[in-house]
Amino acid sequence: MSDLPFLLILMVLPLVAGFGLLAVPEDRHDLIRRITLGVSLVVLVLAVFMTVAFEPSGPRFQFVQSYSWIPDFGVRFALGVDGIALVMILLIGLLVPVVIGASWNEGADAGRGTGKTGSMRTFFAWLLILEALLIGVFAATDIFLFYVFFEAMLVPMYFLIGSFGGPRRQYAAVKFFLYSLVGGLVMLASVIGLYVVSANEIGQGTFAFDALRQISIDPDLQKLLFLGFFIAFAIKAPLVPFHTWLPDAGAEAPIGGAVLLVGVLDKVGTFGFLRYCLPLFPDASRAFAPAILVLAVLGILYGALLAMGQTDMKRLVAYTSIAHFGFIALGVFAFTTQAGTGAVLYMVNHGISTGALFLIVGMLISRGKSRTIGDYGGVSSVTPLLAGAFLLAGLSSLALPGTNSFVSEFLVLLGSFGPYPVFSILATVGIILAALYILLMYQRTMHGPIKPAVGGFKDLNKREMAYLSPLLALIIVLGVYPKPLLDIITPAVNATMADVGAEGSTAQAGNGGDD
Amino acid sequence: MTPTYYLVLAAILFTIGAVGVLVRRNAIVVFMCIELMLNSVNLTLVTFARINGTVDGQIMAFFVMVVAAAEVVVGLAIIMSIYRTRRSASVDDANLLKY
Amino acid sequence: METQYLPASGLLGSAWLLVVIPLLGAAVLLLGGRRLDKIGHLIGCATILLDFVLAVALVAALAGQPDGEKAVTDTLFSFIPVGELQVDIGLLLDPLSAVFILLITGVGALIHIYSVGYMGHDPDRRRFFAYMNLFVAAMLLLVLGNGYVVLYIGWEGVGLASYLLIAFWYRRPAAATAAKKAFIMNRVGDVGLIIAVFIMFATLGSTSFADVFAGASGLAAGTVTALGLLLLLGACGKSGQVPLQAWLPDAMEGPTPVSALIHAATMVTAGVYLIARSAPLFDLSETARTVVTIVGLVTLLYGAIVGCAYDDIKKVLAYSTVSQIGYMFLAVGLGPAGYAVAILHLLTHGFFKAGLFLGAGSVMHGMNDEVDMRKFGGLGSKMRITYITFALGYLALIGFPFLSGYYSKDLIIEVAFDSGGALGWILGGGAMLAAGLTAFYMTRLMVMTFFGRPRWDKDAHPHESPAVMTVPMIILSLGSVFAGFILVNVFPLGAWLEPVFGPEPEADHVVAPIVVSILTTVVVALGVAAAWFFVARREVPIRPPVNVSPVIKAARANLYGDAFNESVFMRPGQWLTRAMVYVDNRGVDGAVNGLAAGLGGTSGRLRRTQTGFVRSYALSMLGGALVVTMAFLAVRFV
Amino acid sequence: MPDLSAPSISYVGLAPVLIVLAAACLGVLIEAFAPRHLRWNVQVALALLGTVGALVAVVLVAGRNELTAARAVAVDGTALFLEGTIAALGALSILMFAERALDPAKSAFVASAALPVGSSADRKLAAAPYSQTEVFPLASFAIGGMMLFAASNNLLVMFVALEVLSLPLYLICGMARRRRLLSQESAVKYFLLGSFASAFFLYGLALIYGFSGSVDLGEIRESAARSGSSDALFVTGLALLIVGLLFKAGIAPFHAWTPDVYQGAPTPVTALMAACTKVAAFGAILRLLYVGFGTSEWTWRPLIYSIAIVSMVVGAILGITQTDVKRMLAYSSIAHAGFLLVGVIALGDAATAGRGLSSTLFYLLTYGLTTVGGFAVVTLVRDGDGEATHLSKWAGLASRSPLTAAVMTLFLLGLAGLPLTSGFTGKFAVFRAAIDDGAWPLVVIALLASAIAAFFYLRLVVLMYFSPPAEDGPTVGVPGLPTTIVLAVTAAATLILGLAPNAVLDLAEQAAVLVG
Repeated sequence: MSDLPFLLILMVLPLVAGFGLLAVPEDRHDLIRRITLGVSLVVLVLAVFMTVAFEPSGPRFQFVQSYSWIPDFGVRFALGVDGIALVMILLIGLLVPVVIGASWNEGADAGRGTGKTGSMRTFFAWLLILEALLIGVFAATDIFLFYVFFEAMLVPMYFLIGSFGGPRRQYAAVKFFLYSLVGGLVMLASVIGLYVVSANEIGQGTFAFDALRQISIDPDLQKLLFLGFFIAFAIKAPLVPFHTWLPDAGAEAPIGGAVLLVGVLDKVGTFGFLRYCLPLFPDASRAFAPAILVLAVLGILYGALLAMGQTDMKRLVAYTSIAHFGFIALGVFAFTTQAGTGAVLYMVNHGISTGALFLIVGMLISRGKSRTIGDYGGVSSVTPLLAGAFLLAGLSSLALPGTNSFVSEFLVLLGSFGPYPVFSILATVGIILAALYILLMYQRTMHGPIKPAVGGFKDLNKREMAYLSPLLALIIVLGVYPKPLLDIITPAVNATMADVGAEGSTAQAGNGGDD
Repeated sequence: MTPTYYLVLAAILFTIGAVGVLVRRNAIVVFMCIELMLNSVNLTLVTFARINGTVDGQIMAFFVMVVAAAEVVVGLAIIMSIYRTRRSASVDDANLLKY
Repeated sequence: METQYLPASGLLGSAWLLVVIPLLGAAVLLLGGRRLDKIGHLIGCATILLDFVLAVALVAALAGQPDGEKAVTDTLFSFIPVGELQVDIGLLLDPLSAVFILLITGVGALIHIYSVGYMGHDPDRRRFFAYMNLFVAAMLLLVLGNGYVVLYIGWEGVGLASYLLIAFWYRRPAAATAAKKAFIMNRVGDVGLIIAVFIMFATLGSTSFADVFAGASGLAAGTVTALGLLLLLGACGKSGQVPLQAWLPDAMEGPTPVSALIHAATMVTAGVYLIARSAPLFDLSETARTVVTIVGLVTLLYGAIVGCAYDDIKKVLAYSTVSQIGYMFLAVGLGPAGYAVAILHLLTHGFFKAGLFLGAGSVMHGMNDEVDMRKFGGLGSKMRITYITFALGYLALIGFPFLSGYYSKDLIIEVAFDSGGALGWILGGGAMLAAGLTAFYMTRLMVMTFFGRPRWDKDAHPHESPAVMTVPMIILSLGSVFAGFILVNVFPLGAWLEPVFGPEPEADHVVAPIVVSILTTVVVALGVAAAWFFVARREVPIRPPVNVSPVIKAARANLYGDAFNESVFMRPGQWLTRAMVYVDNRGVDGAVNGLAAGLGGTSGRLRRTQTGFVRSYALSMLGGALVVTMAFLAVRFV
Repeated sequence: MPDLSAPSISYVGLAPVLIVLAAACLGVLIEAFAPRHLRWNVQVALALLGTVGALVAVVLVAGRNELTAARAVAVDGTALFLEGTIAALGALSILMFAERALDPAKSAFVASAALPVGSSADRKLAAAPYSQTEVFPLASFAIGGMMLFAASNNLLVMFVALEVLSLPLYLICGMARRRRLLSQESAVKYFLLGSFASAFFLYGLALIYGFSGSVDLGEIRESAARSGSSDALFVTGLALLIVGLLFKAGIAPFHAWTPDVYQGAPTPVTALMAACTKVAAFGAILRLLYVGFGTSEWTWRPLIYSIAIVSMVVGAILGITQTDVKRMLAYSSIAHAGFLLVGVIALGDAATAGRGLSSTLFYLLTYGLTTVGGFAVVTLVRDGDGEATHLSKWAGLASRSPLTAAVMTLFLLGLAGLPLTSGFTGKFAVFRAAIDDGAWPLVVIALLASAIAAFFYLRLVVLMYFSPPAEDGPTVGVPGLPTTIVLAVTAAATLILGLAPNAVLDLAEQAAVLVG
């Protein structure tokens, strides 16, 4: 493994490019696109290279770099990835170019009656900055640094929603920002508390994840600190009942923004559960796990029911994500290797399948100029390719075997069945509901007689195929052969489970579950 | 007679001044009430000087007088300028800035 | 019963091709796009025929294996390796799966060929064949998998394929809805299956047949029963058994060859396969087996009764399928005695039911897609081949002596009686009664369709179908005539399946077989007679008579099966959904927005205190000063 | 009768203050003798010379820890740090005073404050390129007073300094060129309430003198320690002193004047008040509480604790519904005063005293810089009659002038305390000290308050970026050199103190010393 500071490059490159774009004249659209796409592709290549170079059996954190930053606070600019963070960074690297493809003309019509206030240059600048910050969030191994990225990444997303979103974008943007900010501030209290604890435990305060992982905290204090982190992540993820910002944000955001929002940004929450809540506060995690699992299962069923009740396609997809995040939380807090691995894999798969779903919905909207399901019908007779893509993405979202999501959902449910058979069975009901909401939407939009409004639709063009096909291909590939990813994820999850005091734990350890 | 009475008197004067600030409308009068408060403080200082048997208090009284004089200069200037504009020295008339 | 699977070698090692070939076919057809429209159907048929040849070769090779080595497994690659969980994609070829691959590829091939003609005029024929290939591939994966997870993948794959095919004419809302219904109800069953898989891993740490069956004996009785019931739930979903039967008749919205494929060769038999495959588990749980038999009995009576009332030729055949699959469940439920018999009936049924459906399709083809039997009549003369082949299938189905249905169905009834006890009598009696009903509704169908005076619409010009359609029908009719005889006497299925189910127990007959078959034949004869008496002897009204007995009303409403689902699941579901949406908007989101509004309001009110009057400010300061002082004094002296 | 030998005075230690005050006195002379056409430039030069000189002096003097002038004035880390901060912020404000490019009449200050508003003469002069150059010496006096205020170790000196800083401010508040009525009104209000407050302070002084027989903070501490400070005189006196200081710092419930005065005063003056006055007042508070009454914490700690909460909540909540940018920033300053008190609380524990003090110092610096920047942006956005401070005017500003909007956004995010801005570093430092000190409930409240406050900062961002520009929208003036410098410095500081604050944190760490 070469000693290049990969992670630093991964972050600096898009950041510099993002600000660099501001030097490009406003109207040089093609140049702007090319730069952005080029940079994002370089990032993707580097990320892939890292994945190849990563040694699953090696040390927990690899590609480690650490620079002094604010000694007075005991803060270091420390980066490093374990298997979990690595696959998330890989996902970012994959999604950003796709999003760029999907946002090819975003902001090109700035000001021209669209009410949108942002220009293409600003859109892509924010996009690259967002990518940098997202990578930072997953790569940080210093909690202060993590927190900084955690909050900072709100800003680009806030502007992406606010300047390029739908009719109610102002409301959505502010709602998104305030929800996350409140969560973040509560977490800040815990972060500082953690620092003070470490100061008392080790002598001088630190934010280094590895150091904090080893100190033992009094259980009651743990509960308080845990809650600080948990609330922040539960809002971000989002778990019911902290979820109501997501449908608004997801529906109002521009498609590209929505993909990154739901596909990656929200994963920071579930990632935070695994990376920070469990290892740092094992006792508290175990104490709260049952309650959280209730929220998770609730989210699965509640999200699915609400998805069925939606008339707005983007809101529907957003609600499906709430259900999916329920599955992920279930996997995280079941404390078994299978469930944990499943949860991480779920994060990746959800990013891919829901990302694809959002993109396709976006294509529909760009053609039909409406988000209302009822305005469509019989589309698949007009645009078979689009319909096919839609079906594939949908099937992945309802976790059909052979698609990527099946593997992760199977692992989560199977892993959680051992310790929590009841929750697992309730969650399994969710897969029926999943079939319902996906097929309902599919039938209403794609099947049936052709609605007049739909008649003029064009089928996928080259560009759309170009950025959609990688996702669709991955849906199948990861559905058939997920082993490479699993091999990277499992050791990291095992380590986490060891931290939480459930090492080697497996669903099998559970009871017969014959109820 | 014990100096405490002077303290009480000073306190009463201070209170009168404070209340005056609240109840009087005319800016000049309000300002005079504030001056009254300052002077009650002077009385207090002098009394304490007497009680403590040092001169500091009395010296401080002089400081206060000087400062008060400066205040008068500034204060009257401001009140005058606004009076000439509004043709009224009522502090209640000046409430464009609110909420 | 210990089964150990040997690693596959030589030709047997190429079983995976069985799945891959049709899958590739489907992929090529789907991705190929319009440019393949000309040759799409050829590719489809070619792949399936090739598959059939390969299947025959494989079975031959398997037959060539010495006894005790008739089960070979072939692990392809590691699928989900996480900690203790090691799921591999692997295939298992043993006598049981051998039977199925022959049926699937064989009948599948015939139906493919038939479809070339039947779908000849459809612009989307290429897509049709792609889906059909996908269907076959999924079904083959289902029966070839060497573990429950692989089986599950095929299982859901079949569900997907059926969804695509039923919704093939998706412009028709009815078709789209039927397809969705089928998928959802299947999913309900799938939940049972997947939970069973969880239990297996939780208790045995593996999901492969070998490990599960090996460890099954060590499980708690309760666990085994739970497993059995959950598997049964899955089977019900796929095989359209009560209470998950409702989707099957609706599936008729798909093109007729699809119905043939779903009902005869593939999908619905999957449930029977699952239970037969899980024999080692069911052997351990009396309770589970009993439930299976009861489900079977209920279903077969339900199907038979409802079948009597419908006028839609395909619906009647559909309910007949429901009923026949019920027979098979009944049989597998009876344990070692019944497994082989069930498979036997499954095979024979595969032949004649496929034949019947193709025949029905041919009729519709000639009557421009009319399905109402009341508008048929007298077609026998117009389409001879269809008539004859259909008649043979009909005779086989009602169990006319020495036709294939006779062997399989009689055996099931025998075994039912032999299971002994009151239950034995109930099962046997029910099965026999159903045989009579079967005879009745099938005769009714025959008569209304082929005999009597024509009742066609004006623009109907019935004509015989092209050879590409009739030849498969002929072949199938031959099958429905001889299959039974061959599989019992010439090439005994029981012996072939012995490695899987173990030796058939020497049944102590409660009722002598000969008696049973005589009784059955009599009952069947009665059914035929009744049908003749009620239907053939009088004019068939174009409109179904309205003032009829409640029984018939109920039967026409498929005994209120759909009504039940609607009122118990669908409407409450919709209601719940609406309620939830309201709760989310008003309640959860409302709370948050309310908080924001509250802050705003407070702010607005507090703002008013900033009156702009100097004296009020001074007052606030004085007040503050007093409070502070008092507080200090309080802190100090209290 | 003690002998009246003159006390020894360390002129070096006092140099910063003296330089500014000297500059101020010179300014007065120039007003008297220099010809009008020269005055402006000379005054600007002189005022800047004073403040910058003071800053330099602070750097040179740094490191001393002593009491001079008969213990009346402290020359220690804290005092010097605060003097430096005030001098720097003062210099920036002076630059804003000196801006000539924005207002068509070349200055934000009235040509002749004496003329009644609307009188013919006034109208004649309205567009004339003259203005009252006295504002510069006045500002210098105020700045000098503030520096002394923060350094005074003696209640009487503190009182004098208080007046020295207040009186000039009263005057220049009333010298706006535009909207003179509002300006004058703000002057009256500030003056009356200010002198009302100083009366309280003075009475408190008297009572404390009565209690301890001295106004020297050190001696007060000792006598308090001696007699267990169980005297009503002592407690009441302390209360009244604190009231006086809380008023100056604009802390609820003594904040009533803040919004009105901030809104009415000329924006450069508002900047001066918002930044420097706050720093000075907190300097005095720190010194009073920890040097004078450090031994009797238990008397005032609970009170400061609750006042901090009140101030944060009042500031945050009232800010939500403001419709005027300057008023909004005023309430933001009230909330920030609350956050600062959190730091003041955190000094409590001896073990962590240094940290609490240093974090408060750091916070004061970052807050001052960001606020000055914010008000500097306000001076840019103008319409027919001066600055367009109503929020509605700011709609769609980003499309008119992206740079201005971006800079303002930076300041707002800084005030909201978002990471990578100085505001976050400051908040973090203060809150860490507080939690260290066991005051975590206070911190949680503070965090929630800052979440609420974030809402109204965001509102402005939403207006600037996400709203289509208003028709009769304001013009964004092109700033001249002075304002440009101010914006550049403050923006850079807001970023740098967020990205790499370590050097300054170290400085504050070393400076965290209170002698006396």
